[in-house]
Amino acid sequence: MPEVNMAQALNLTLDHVLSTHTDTVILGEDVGRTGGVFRVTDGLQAKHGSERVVDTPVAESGIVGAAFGMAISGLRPIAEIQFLGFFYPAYDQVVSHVSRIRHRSRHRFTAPLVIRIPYGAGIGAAEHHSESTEALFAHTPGLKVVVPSDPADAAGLLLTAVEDPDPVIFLEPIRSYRRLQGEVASPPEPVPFGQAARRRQGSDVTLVAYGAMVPDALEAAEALAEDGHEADVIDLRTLVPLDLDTVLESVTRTGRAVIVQEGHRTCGFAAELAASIQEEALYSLQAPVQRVTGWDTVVPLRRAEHHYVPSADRIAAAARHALKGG
Amino acid sequence: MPEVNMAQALNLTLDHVLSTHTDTVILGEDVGRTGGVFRVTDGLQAKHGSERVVDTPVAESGIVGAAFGMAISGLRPIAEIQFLGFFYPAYDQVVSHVSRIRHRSRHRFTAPLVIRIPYGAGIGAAEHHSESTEALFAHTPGLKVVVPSDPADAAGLLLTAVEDPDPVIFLEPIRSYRRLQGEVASPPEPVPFGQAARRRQGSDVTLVAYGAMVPDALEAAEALAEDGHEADVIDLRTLVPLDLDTVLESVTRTGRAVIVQEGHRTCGFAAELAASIQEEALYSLQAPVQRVTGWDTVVPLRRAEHHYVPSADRIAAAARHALKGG
Amino acid sequence: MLEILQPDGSLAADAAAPLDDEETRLLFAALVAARAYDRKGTALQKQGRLATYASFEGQEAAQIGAAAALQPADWLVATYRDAAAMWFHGYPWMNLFLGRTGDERGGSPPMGVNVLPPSITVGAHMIHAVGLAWGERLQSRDRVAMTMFGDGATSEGDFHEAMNFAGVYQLPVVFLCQNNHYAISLPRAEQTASETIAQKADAYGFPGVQVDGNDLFAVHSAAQPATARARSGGGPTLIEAVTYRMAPHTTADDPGRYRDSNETEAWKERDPIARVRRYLESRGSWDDDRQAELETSAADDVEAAIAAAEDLEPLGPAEVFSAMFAEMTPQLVRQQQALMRYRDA
Amino acid sequence: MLEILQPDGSLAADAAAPLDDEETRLLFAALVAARAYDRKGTALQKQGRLATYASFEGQEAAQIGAAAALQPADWLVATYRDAAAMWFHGYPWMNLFLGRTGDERGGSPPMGVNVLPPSITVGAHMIHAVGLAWGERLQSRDRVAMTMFGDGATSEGDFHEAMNFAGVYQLPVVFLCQNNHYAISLPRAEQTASETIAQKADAYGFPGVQVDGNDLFAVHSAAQPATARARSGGGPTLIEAVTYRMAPHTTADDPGRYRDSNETEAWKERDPIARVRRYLESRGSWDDDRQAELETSAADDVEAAIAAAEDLEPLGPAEVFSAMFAEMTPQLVRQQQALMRYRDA
Ligand SMILES: Cc1ncc(C[n+]2csc(CCOP(=O)(O)OP(=O)(O)O)c2C)c(N)n1
Ligand SMILES: Cc1ncc(C[n+]2csc(CCOP(=O)(O)OP(=O)(O)O)c2C)c(N)n1
Ligand SMILES: [Mg+2]
Ligand SMILES: [Mg+2]
Repeated sequence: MPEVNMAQALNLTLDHVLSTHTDTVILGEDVGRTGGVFRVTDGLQAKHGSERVVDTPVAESGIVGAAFGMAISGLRPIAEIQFLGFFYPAYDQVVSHVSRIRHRSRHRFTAPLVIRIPYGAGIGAAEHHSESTEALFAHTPGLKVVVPSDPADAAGLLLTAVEDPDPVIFLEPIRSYRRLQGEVASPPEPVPFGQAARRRQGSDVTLVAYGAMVPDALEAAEALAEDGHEADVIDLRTLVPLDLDTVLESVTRTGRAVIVQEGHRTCGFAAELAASIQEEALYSLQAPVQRVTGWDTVVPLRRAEHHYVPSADRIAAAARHALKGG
Repeated sequence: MPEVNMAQALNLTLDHVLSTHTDTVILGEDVGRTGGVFRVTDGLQAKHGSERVVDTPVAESGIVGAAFGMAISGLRPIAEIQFLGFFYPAYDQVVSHVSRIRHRSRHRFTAPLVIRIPYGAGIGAAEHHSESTEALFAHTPGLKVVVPSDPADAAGLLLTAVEDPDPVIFLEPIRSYRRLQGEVASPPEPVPFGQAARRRQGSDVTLVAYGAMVPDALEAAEALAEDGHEADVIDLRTLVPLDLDTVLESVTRTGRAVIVQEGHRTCGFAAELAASIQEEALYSLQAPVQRVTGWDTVVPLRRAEHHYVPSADRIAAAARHALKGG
Repeated sequence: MLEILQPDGSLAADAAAPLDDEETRLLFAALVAARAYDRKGTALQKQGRLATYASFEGQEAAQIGAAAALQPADWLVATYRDAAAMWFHGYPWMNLFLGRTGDERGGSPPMGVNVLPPSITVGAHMIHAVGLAWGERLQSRDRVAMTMFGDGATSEGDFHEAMNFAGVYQLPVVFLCQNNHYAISLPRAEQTASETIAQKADAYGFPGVQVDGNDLFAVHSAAQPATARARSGGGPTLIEAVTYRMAPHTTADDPGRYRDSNETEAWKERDPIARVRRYLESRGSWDDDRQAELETSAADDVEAAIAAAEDLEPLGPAEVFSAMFAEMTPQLVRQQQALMRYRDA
Repeated sequence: MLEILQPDGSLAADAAAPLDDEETRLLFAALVAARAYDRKGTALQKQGRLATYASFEGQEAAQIGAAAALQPADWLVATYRDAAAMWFHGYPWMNLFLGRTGDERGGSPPMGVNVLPPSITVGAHMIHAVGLAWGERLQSRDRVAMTMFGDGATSEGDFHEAMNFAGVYQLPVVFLCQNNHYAISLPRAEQTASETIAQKADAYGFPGVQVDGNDLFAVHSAAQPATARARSGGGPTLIEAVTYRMAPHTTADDPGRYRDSNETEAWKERDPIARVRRYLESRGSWDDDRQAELETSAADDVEAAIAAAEDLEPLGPAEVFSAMFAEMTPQLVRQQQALMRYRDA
């Protein structure tokens, strides 16, 4: 199996599903001729035709609303929003309609669609290109929320997303598109939703991360190991459904947890995890659950971005704090 | 001072600010001729004219975007969105522009506007009329988030909101518009942001609530008192800024906390509070912080709505659980 | 503005009826049935048996004249005020009532009925029809999607995106705007400065046509070729049916605050049902006996529908969680269990 | 389509120049300065000194011809591609460069410059101009708001809402659409099925006009009466300036994937700056010496601007928190302290 980066892994998977799932359609801004801003859909229009890989007008609400209608009609659309910061015009379609049609019709109509959205900071982009607001989706009932951290997971989770009977928000960490290489099975093998992955074994402290933050959590774990502390590193993979059991099993063992999240702090996903951990495992905690997060500020532009994004260093510092009892 | 309900208190305050603050303008759907769905703006157009109390087309993004421009031009617009469930088309304007212009321009341009939005369930309304997604606003940097629980606070906090130099999301609990009566000073006196109110004194358990949930929390406290347990009941009043100190002071005394929130559970404001409490006061906790919340479901329609909305009973049950150690 | 059947039941000069007498009788029966449902809806709400109810009195011809142009497998995507059209296209009165009692099962019409549950949000649903039409075309089926919405909905950004997508991809969609002169309290003239709503289609490169929306024949004469053209690949059409909302916006509304009762009185003359009856009577195709029989059977249907809706046990606590996903997430299972435990305690 | 100044520098038959020679020389100097900035922007980006850069080459006349119709206190609300117009209306090159280096202080032009920081999101900003125009009117000032946007932006729902509000309230707004034929890779014809963008104004009850956007005189001839009319209470105008983006969408884009280089070559003939120079030369109002002098001073200005931008120390960690509100919330203070503690450790 050749090594590929995440953008390539996603491209392979989309090519695969277009070939094997005749009910799939890709639509979005610049996904066809250019293959998308990050080239994730590169070559797909040439191969599968402009009926199935559709360049749309600049209209996010229209893209999502049309994909929703297509899904009800029996297709499995895969919509792309160019950056998470440009998703918000489609917010109403997702929260008021996509996420609700199954409930509203008691299973009579369903919307099995995937919305792929590049997210996150770290490449010094312009304003609105660095958002990490996955918590909005996690807070919205009726959506599955997926955040892969490496090429193999990106492929496997995307395949599962396409085959899922419900709407899936598929968040692709921009910084990871080309940061890591990895083997991807051909054809890709599905990775089930709701099963976190232990990326490193340890018994002193639990580090929980997802998406772009996983490599940083692993780097922090290396640094901690140099001090003689072994971290259990858990990659959530999907926020909804959430594999809380794996997290709890780990925290019960280690007694200490650090949750890493790039998004804004208040009401972020780390808050949810910290709340859940203390609910279920308070008496195992040797220290408060630590949150390492982005701040309650706009993501700064290129020259000050590094003050915002959690780093391996900040994660390690929080873990050391927890090891001292918080 | 005569007793008024919350809708009347808001009406009085709006009348007051239109009279005293010549830079205020009200705009929204049906706010003029009809005085709004809940009659909060009743009589204001007749008194202050249709230039200052403007009936707009059905276009939430347009309302907020236009109010934003007005605010930059030097006015203090007060926009109304008819129900929180109809706010989402304006989401992009709020998250991408209203909340950011100060940061984007390093204080050069500012948007001192208020967006009033009726929220919450409990009146058996149609779909989309019962949302409680305040967490979305709390998660968005640059917004102040206010949720009054009674007539006097509604008046005082609205006055503060209008005078605040930054954008304020002002959430009005639909169920409380006419549920409670109270005295309101004339003219209304500002209630400062970021100062929680202790609504009842107790040392056995802390109940934290806001908006529509405060009366229920107080009812739960009554029930607990019958069992001999005295609850400290804290009304947050504003989620941003948050008066965490008052919460921590109480929890440090009682060792037990129940956070009540009508919104969906995952990544709701209760998660934020539970996370913060364990961060700052873990070693004082005698039991896990309990969350009493709406579920991760669409708010059910009239015939099943009561299964969703937290009740005094559910709050009391959670408190009893905490009193037993969780 | 296209006008065929005049308020007095006669045809306009040079106009021909687009339907024969049997067809006209069929649609007339539907108009009468719809009004029976509508009156019942308002009455039930007053008794507290329905949540707020949105009457469509005065708009029956606009809805049924348009829906009659659909074929059974076509899609209809409409609003809280379009029960007449939805029912005509197969959505049972029972489901419509059930929804208004506050029960999600109202949103679940029988299989084969291609009508989405009524849209409560204003403006967002037109693009769903666009997506349905697009999906059907991609699946090589020649189904059309019709979407209904009010004058007020044309102010929303989503209207624009739906119209634009339909134009760009030349999709089989019919946009049927019932311009009933008000968005709650806002008169049409204050919603947009364009002279007509029909002319807005020009901005999207496809035809728009304005018709008398209280004229069954005019509406049908516009809708029939629009669906046919859509089906054969000719692209979308916007139809503006000019009509009037005779009742308050919903049972919670007080129209005295924003419109003159004289205006409403004047529109009574233009009632869409009376004129069809006059027309049929003038042709010897209708009489009082038939009318009485029709009204009785319509009333019976409506009674049966509300009885069936009210007979259903409300959704239980467990069911609140059971239709969020095909399969509940562990989080929902936990929450469901917590609620059940609490109720059992 | 309104055309006045032809590519060869001559006036179209029957057309008169709307500006005298001195005015024309002034605007010509602005065109040249703008191009110097633009070329520098692209060059700096290649050196890694700016983040992605969006060139406006080919669009200078559209921007400056329109902005020249504004009075100093008028508002300009434009996009990432409208630096020429923003600068012409008072936004310093320094701030424009600073923003592109990735520094929020780029968004803070001097007091008195009524130009908002460039909009990065497509479509949302036109309604801000509408609100500004409305606010100015309510404050009894006769300021106009001009907003600039691309062809692609007209597909967004917010375009519709902005146009509709402007029409309903007859606000002093000028909508200037630079139809540069592409929204990144999507050609104009696939964005909307309407024949022109200008005709979309009809849907909102105000005039739309299409002009040659590479023709300084044509753009100005449309913009001047539009701002005057707006100022005097005559309501909004939509101007479609038909132009072409000579460069890639941004420095991150590869136009080879979606357009033929022949097309771009052909547009070189229509360069908006060369034709003004030819015109001035033909009138004896310009020569090579003046040109050399102008180019030198433009280059100097641009150099000074980037030097000033790069001289600034980046925002420090404390400042990340300090412009979210007039006064930091306790939560922000806590977070700021946590970051400072961590950095000190
Ligand atoms: C997005 C949204 N905004 C506001 C509302 C509240 N609302 C319900 S109906 C209505 C007026 C709609 O007018 P129109 O489209 O003309 O339809 P009509 O009610 O006249 O049939 C409004 C503003 C809503 N349901 N959805
Ligand atoms: C809401 C939103 N969606 C998508 C984008 C990504 N994007 C940036 S520019 C652009 C194309 C805009 O085209 P047009 O309006 O014609 O302006 P031009 O770039 O040609 O000047 C797109 C899609 C964005 N910035 N904002
Ligand atoms: Mg209407
Ligand atoms: Mg363009």
